[in-house]
Amino acid sequence: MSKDVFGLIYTGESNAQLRELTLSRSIAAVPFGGRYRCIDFILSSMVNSGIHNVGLITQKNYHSLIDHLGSGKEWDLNRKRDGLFILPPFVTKDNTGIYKGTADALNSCLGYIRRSKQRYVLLTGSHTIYNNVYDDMIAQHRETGADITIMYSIASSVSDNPYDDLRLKTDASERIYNLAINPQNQVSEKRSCDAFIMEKSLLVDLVVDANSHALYDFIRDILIKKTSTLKLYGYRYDGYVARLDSLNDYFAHNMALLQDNVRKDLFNSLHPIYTKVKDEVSARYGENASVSNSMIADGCEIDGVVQDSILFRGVQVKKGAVIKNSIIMQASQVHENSNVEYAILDKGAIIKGERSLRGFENFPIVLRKNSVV
Amino acid sequence: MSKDVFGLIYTGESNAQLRELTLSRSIAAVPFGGRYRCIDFILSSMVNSGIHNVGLITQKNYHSLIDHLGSGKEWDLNRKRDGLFILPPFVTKDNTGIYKGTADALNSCLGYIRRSKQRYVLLTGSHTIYNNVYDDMIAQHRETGADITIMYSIASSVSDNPYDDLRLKTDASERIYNLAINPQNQVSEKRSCDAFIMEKSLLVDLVVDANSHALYDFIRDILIKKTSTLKLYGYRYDGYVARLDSLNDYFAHNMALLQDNVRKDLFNSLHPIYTKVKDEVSARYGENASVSNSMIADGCEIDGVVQDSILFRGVQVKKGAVIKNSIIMQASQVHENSNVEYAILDKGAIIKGERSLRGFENFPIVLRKNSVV
Amino acid sequence: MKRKKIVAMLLAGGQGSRLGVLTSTTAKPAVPFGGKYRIIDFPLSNCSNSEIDTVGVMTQYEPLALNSYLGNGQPWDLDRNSGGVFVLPPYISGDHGKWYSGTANAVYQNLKFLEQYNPEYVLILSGDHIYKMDYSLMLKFHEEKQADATVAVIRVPINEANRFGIMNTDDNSRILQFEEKPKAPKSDLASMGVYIFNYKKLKAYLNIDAEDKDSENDFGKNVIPLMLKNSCRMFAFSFDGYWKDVGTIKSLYDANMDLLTNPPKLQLNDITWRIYGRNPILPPHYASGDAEISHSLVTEGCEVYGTVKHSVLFAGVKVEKGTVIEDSILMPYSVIGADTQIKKAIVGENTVVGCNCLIGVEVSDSIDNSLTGDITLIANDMNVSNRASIPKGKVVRKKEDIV
Amino acid sequence: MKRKKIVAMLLAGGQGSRLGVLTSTTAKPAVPFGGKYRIIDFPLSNCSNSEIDTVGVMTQYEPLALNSYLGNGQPWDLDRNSGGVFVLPPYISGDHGKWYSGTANAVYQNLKFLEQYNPEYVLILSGDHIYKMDYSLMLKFHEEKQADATVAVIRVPINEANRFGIMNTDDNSRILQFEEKPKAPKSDLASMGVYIFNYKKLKAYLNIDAEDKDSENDFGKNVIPLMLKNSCRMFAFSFDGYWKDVGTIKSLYDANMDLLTNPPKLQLNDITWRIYGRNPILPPHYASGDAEISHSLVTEGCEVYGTVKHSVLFAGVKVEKGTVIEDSILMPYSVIGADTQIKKAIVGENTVVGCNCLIGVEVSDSIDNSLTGDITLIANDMNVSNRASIPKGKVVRKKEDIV
Repeated sequence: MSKDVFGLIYTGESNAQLRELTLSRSIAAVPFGGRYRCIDFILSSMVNSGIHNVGLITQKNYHSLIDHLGSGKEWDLNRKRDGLFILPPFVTKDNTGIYKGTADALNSCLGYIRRSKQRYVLLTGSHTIYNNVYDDMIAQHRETGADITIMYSIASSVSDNPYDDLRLKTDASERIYNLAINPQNQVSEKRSCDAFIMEKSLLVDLVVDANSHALYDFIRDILIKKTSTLKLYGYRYDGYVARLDSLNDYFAHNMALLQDNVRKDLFNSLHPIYTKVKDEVSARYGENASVSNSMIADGCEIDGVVQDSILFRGVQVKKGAVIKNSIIMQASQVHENSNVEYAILDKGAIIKGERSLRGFENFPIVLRKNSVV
Repeated sequence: MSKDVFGLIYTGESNAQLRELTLSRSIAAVPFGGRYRCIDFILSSMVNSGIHNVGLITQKNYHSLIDHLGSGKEWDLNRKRDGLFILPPFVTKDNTGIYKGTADALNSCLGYIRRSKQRYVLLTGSHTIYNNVYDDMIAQHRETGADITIMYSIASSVSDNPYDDLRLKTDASERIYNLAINPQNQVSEKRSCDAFIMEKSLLVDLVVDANSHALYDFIRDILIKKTSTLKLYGYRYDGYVARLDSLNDYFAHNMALLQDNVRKDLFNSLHPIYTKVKDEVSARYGENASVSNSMIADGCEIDGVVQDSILFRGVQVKKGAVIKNSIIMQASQVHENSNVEYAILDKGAIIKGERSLRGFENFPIVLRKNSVV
Repeated sequence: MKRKKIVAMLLAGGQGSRLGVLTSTTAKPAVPFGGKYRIIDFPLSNCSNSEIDTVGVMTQYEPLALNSYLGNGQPWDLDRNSGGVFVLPPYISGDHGKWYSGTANAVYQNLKFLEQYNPEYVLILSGDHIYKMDYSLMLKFHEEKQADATVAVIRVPINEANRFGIMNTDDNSRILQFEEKPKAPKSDLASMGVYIFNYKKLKAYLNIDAEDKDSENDFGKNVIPLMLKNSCRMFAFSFDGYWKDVGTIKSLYDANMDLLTNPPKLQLNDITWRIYGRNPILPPHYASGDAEISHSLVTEGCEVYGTVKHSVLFAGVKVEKGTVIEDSILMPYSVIGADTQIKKAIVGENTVVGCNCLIGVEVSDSIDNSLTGDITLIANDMNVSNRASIPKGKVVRKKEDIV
Repeated sequence: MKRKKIVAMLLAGGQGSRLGVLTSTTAKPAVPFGGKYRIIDFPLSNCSNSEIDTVGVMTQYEPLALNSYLGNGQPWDLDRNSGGVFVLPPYISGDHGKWYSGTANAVYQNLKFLEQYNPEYVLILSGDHIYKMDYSLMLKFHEEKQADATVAVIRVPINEANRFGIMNTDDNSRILQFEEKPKAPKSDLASMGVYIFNYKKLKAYLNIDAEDKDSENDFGKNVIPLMLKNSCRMFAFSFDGYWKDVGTIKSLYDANMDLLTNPPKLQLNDITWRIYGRNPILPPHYASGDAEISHSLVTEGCEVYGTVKHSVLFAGVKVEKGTVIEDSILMPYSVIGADTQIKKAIVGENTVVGCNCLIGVEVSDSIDNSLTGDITLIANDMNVSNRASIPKGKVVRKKEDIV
């Protein structure tokens, strides 16, 4: 139990890289893995680590995020003391409500940060998915006496279009001596998982100081500039890490769930991933169903062929329909004798009968919410 | 029970008239009556009428409103089916999130309105306070076959600076034949209580039609223009009605709670007013306390003199302090031997020892949140 | 306490002995049903969907599992500020206490619970029926008839009527006669064990019944006949949806299989009448490249590497490669090893079946299948070793039963 | 079910006969205390503030009031997804059931409840003490000492020690001896009735105790002495805050009055250690132009038109004009008519006192005040007519007691 830590999740990340999926929602609210939203993984990781005070910094388009989280009861965060706090931008005559960067956003939440009773803060983004229990990282942070500990994983490849790709160089003791953001060449295999632990008082000092110098980005303006003056340590995480740098990454990381080892890592039953309960019925297989190497959520009705795909809750696959290598989101329908391959159907999309839709592995077609083909 | 009605509360009213009290909150969130916020009265009236689907249309500065309402559990509105829905403005690239008027706001909530399963909608604002059970009004609406029924009360005087003062002229059957907004001369004693009941389908039609004609205000552009074409009826409400037209009205209506009959009307024990629970202790009277004709909330500690005043939760009145004709909001403090008269102290204000502060009956002094004198 | 219009009292006391090994540590209403549910989810969801927000669950047998399953009532939307769901075991009042002696006695002992809400009407339910019913329509009928009591009835085949409590009614649905399991039924209207009473009337008759030393304190046997005798206004409310008593292994099996017909005899995927339950925290199910699944219900947490036909798989079930499951019900978290065959069987919760087993495949004459017919039944928490064969109709309730 | 580090078991079974008329329809832990609370709010809030989220409340006497008071546990922040607060009456297991025969037996009968959470530690609490205690500090002590059991102790005046269970400890706080109400106490460390056990050890000893036909199945009398005899590692954890057993009318009265000292002996207005309770839905209290209130606690829903000195008024109390209340406790929703005098009295819930009454003012020699000393006590739900006089120390529990 990590009672002396509170969580702070920044969900205002630029989200252009996920194209149509983030038109009306933040990355945190993007569906993932058949019945989840991206935020579920970080939030569950925090809760499973015994953290029960979590602030969620939202910027725009947070309506669907609030809908999803509700009072936080699925994460057991509907509490009288502590719990889940949505921190929307404060729009007044003087304030547009658009943050200039992470440090600017943190600055506007100083009230919440100061009120939080815990000594340490775990600061994360929302576009990196994993199922971790932070206990070890917190223990390491205390043992090394670090100012800030950054969780990292080994990422040998560089994404085509990386988002805030922060690379660490550490010595044998894991002390960080170099940090680089979005480097042209791969400077290190150690890539930040966008999770930082530090004392709350240090965060407050850093943010106040940055703000008074008109500096607004936590990574660029604080971490990188202070690499030598702060005691920064890396914490190596060896579990599966899904970074949603691009739509291709999003597609690939969903598909990775069809591998037993990835699925067992991300859905470790010792520390489950919580999400909004929808009271769907069991998935129903018809007499003509043929499903292989696929993940199927409750409420689906399948009477067609599904291969190498992820079906979210309540998807209908009619007789003769064939779905391959695709992600079909909640309540979408593929009607009789239609073909869907390498496609992402956002919520409520409908493929009418006798149609065909085919993308390519590195260019999956995306159908917007409620589109009808 | 009025199972076939849902509530829709518009909280985006212009709020300049309450001066400092609405600097950082909407009128709905303004403290009232010792432990309430204005919204509590309408919301409780709806809940006590058996309405358990309520949409709350917010504009800006709704953070403290969300804080107050939480998941709606104090109003028993934390439900799986129906419940409380916060409807914030949807800010996207094309949408500034600032509504052009009530009809514009309603237009942006058409999704929620259409999804609601109830046949009737009760549309209200948030700056009118009363404790009504709408059952009679709903029954009358059904009996008369009205298109829209407007709740009104008898208001003989005209406010100096009325806010959306809608006056009704009705015939013997309560059918409305004339409507006037903010009339120069008092055209009728019948003033709208800002509560309208109609079929949901009619509301949708009116709002869609108005919007397509670039008309944005429900009262000015719809009700008044259609007085002769729609079947409008008045429903007379004889209970106490507090309209917060101005700071003086706000002050006077709080003070009215010190009259037994007003208090018994607004806090009718058959249909109580719910509010956020704060687990305060009992109010504590010291040996030097002298309190008369005052309303005192829990958590207060009083060792001074309090007369003709309203004390919110957790107010401290030290020995020798004298408070008269004032409204002292949550967690404010009046220290030793200070005098406060005709004043409104917003939350957390502190009057240090040996100070004096005196307003006048029609010009109460207002101390902003957390001010220190 | 705020007055309630109607309060439901659910009789969940049964030890469910006819369900045998499935209820050894679970009260009958907590037996799993339909892939995601427990039997008690049905009456509770019916209450919630009928806008009844206060439910007393009367039980005296193993209340702990029920207590922790129901918890704060949130899954059924019954975590209300006033009202909600309460487990009501018998308690000591004054100087003495006693167990519930019958259905009517259970309600009699909880009159104080009802008195807190002082309802106009009381709805009596049993905890072992599967059906979707809008009790608010029955209440409306009850009010319109100005009845003292209303009994929900369903038409049954006349040749089976002798197994039920049968109502004889006039043209106006008023009950003239009530016969418990009549030899020569005069009607095909069977009581569903669902009653609405005017609370005051109910209180009066429960007090009379409690005084009667000869009474078995049962609604069907004592209270309702007495009320009829005293010319109370009692009406029969006809229900014509799906309704099944799942008090036996066979009927429990059949009711599960009824969900697999096309269209299903009982439609659970009904947005206007959701059946709520406590959801396990598990990912979507996974069907491997080798999996063949048809004509089945499969739910969250399942992993299927084998073949599943015409079966119901509950949460967290694992079916290994080469294994064939047919016409069967696999209860939550049961695990079936590789290359095993299972046919027309019920495998209990947490039971592990090894590899190369034959379950319900071979026929043996020495089997006592009086409880199950040709359904093979393996109890909860069992461990069936590799290469075991359990013949058709056998009931495995302890280690020694496995050959 | 997720494993819990610690689960609390609260003994709320007491019929509270010493609290007499205040518990005729309420279990002792549900007796009002301190203006806004019930006694049970204190151990429950202590649990909540100590981050213990699973509490079993064992009761067999009038569980309904407790059941509906605790509800879903939300007021104490105990409406958790896993865990929460559960009322645990005795139940039928297998073929038989029996009432709780003692404190240890109550926990023994609920071992299945504990087994669901398989905790490392079990905290045993009683439901009739007023105190604010951080059990997590006691747990830390228990872990550091690698104890089998830890008993919370408080120093009492040595001349009163013979009324308590007294611990004799070594320098390392290890308990050497436990004496229940010793005639010649060897120490002033009294047991608070708060224990932490290692769950496995507890289970083992409860099973031994259940086998022992001569045992009274009591923690203090049987289980703890036996563990000491068997050289278990048992330690005393010293608590030095306010602690009061409120099992008698006098101690209940005194504990209420302790809140009125300056500063109060027990500080309830403590933002770091809130006492939670079920809040009534009432407006702020109103003090009229004629009211005089000093040195008192007054809460929501009260209306004071008279004089209140050195008294505690619970929610919804009304005191009419001309009336003087002194050194008294007015329980929830009691109403005191005009021109009445009340001195050193406890007026029960919902009791109505008429005008021109004298309560606890006149002295009468014929009063049996063995229960109350000089405190006058009027039971719940009474109606005291105008001009009645109830002499000092009298207990009014039924209509005939009013002269």
